[in-house]
Amino acid sequence: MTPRRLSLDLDAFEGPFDLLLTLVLTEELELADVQIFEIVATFLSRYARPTDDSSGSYVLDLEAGGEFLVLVAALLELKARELFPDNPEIELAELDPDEAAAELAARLAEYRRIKHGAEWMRERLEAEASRFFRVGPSPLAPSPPRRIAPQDPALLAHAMKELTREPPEPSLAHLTLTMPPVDTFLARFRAVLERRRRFVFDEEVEALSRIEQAVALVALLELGKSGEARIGQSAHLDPITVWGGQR
Amino acid sequence: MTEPTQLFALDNPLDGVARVVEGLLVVASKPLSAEEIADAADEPLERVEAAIRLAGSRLREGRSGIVLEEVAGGYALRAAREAAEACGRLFERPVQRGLSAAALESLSIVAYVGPVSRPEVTRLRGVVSDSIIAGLLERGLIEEAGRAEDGGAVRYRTSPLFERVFGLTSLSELPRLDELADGPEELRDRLETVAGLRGA
Amino acid sequence: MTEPTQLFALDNPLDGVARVVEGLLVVASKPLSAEEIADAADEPLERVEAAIRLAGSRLREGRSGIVLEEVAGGYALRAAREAAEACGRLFERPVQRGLSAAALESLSIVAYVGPVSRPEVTRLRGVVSDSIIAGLLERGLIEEAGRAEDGGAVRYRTSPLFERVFGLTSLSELPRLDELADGPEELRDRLETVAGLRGA
Repeated sequence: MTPRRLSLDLDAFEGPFDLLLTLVLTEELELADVQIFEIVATFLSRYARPTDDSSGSYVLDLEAGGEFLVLVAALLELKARELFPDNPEIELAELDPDEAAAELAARLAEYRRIKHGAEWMRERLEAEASRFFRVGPSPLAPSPPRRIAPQDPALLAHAMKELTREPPEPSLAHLTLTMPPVDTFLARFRAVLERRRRFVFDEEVEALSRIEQAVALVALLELGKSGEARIGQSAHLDPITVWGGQR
Repeated sequence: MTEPTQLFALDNPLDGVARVVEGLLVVASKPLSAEEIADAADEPLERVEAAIRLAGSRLREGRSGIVLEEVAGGYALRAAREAAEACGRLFERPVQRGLSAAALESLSIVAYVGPVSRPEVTRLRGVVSDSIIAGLLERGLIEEAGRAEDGGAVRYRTSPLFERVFGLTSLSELPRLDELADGPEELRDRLETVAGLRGA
Repeated sequence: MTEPTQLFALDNPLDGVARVVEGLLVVASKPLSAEEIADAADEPLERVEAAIRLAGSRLREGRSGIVLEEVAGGYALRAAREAAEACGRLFERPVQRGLSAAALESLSIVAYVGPVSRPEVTRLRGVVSDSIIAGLLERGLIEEAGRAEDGGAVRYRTSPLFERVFGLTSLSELPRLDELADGPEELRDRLETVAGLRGA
């Protein structure tokens, strides 16, 4: 069986190894939540078997091991990038193999010690399971009243005045409409009239918001007033046509 | 050092149960009834009651600094009276300089509009005030004043300590709020209206 | 019932102080140091230390259901181990119960490497550990220890409750990690041995 089909039972994932790879690559599974150590342990339990000579050594299926190593190395690199996204100290690619091995050994040693510390703690908790003590106050502990410095009664009146003060009307400031300046449309229509002799106002402002259309109309009327443009409409509510005029 | 109680322990078959009683009581953060102790110790009630008496004869004033006491709800351990002064020093708390804004608001409601219940303070402030009321009670600034006529929630009024802290001989000496309302009823109405406006 | 300890109490001038020690410990909600006891009892430290020893000789396994222990940098009372079964039936152990392997690993990091920040725990474990740290905080096993010098992430250390739960007088009682596992050199040797074997 290929290691791709290796069946995994991890905290964060249950299923074949290749599905885990797919989920990681499609970002449906956080690689940070995956203990790669567990994957390795599962692999070894499946593909390493004791030698027959009772030497305590193990034989690894080299073919499966090779494929597995490539996949796990890729996962490890991805994970390293995720865990240290902007740490300038970690330039894994720049490490030479010797340094990388030293770094890896140091990390593993640190982690192994912590695992041993955790194991010691687990054993200690079991040994201490028969030690019961009170967490929280004693039922008959004295509770002397907390002493309070003299206070000014005016504070109470002030608190009451604040409580009875009607809240301000809700502010509508954040709802104020933002209007583009008329100048923007003046410049825009002048530029159009320099290129074309005539344009249809409605087509020109079709894509704008109602507010922008209104400001554009003010600009157009401005142009008409100054004689820079002539404005015409064949019928009420028909499209407005604009011709260039004399300056 | 001679250990005469050791002999005594060997003599009395109840001693093991008495030690279990002591162990349970030193871990408990509330009084334990004889039944609770019997269930936990998995012993018959009469035996446990005898063991409680035995433990009580050891854990008593003059003989031990830990005293087994029967209180409402069962049995609990306390410090012997000769340790009272030391316990007082252990639990002594520094003088509190000021009161929080939330405490002042709630106190002003109890003082001007009280007696009021927790739900009423919550409604009049427009903020859940249960823990504030509990804090004021614990500090002794307010006290229970019975239930509302309709048998509803417990109501609270200010305490004599409140008057001492605020330098008043009675509530009638509170600063007047004539410009706000004409009497507690009107003040209550006004608070309710404003709380409603805030909530809206 | 005869009461031989009564005679003994009259004989020993320290007995009164020992009873005050017992009284203080039974109401305290955390371990008390000899200095704290001396302050509260208003007695010289040496006398209090002797009284603690005297109280400890009375409150010990096999003799009393209440045991005086030295823990978390001070002295505290707990139930005798013979009461453990009964205590287990009556009391929850919310602090210790269901500490996962991941939680113990993170706790081990905080205990050995602390003060340490969440990102550092994540780096050492190779797994995002934020929710685990939050869980340990909630159980009270770790506590905040200020921010890193550069004003960065909040760092954590183990709490006095941690020492109490694990029955340690102080963190220095944790076994040295280099006694528990290989150092980087040995590990590297092993890696190289493996590499050499594969090459052969």
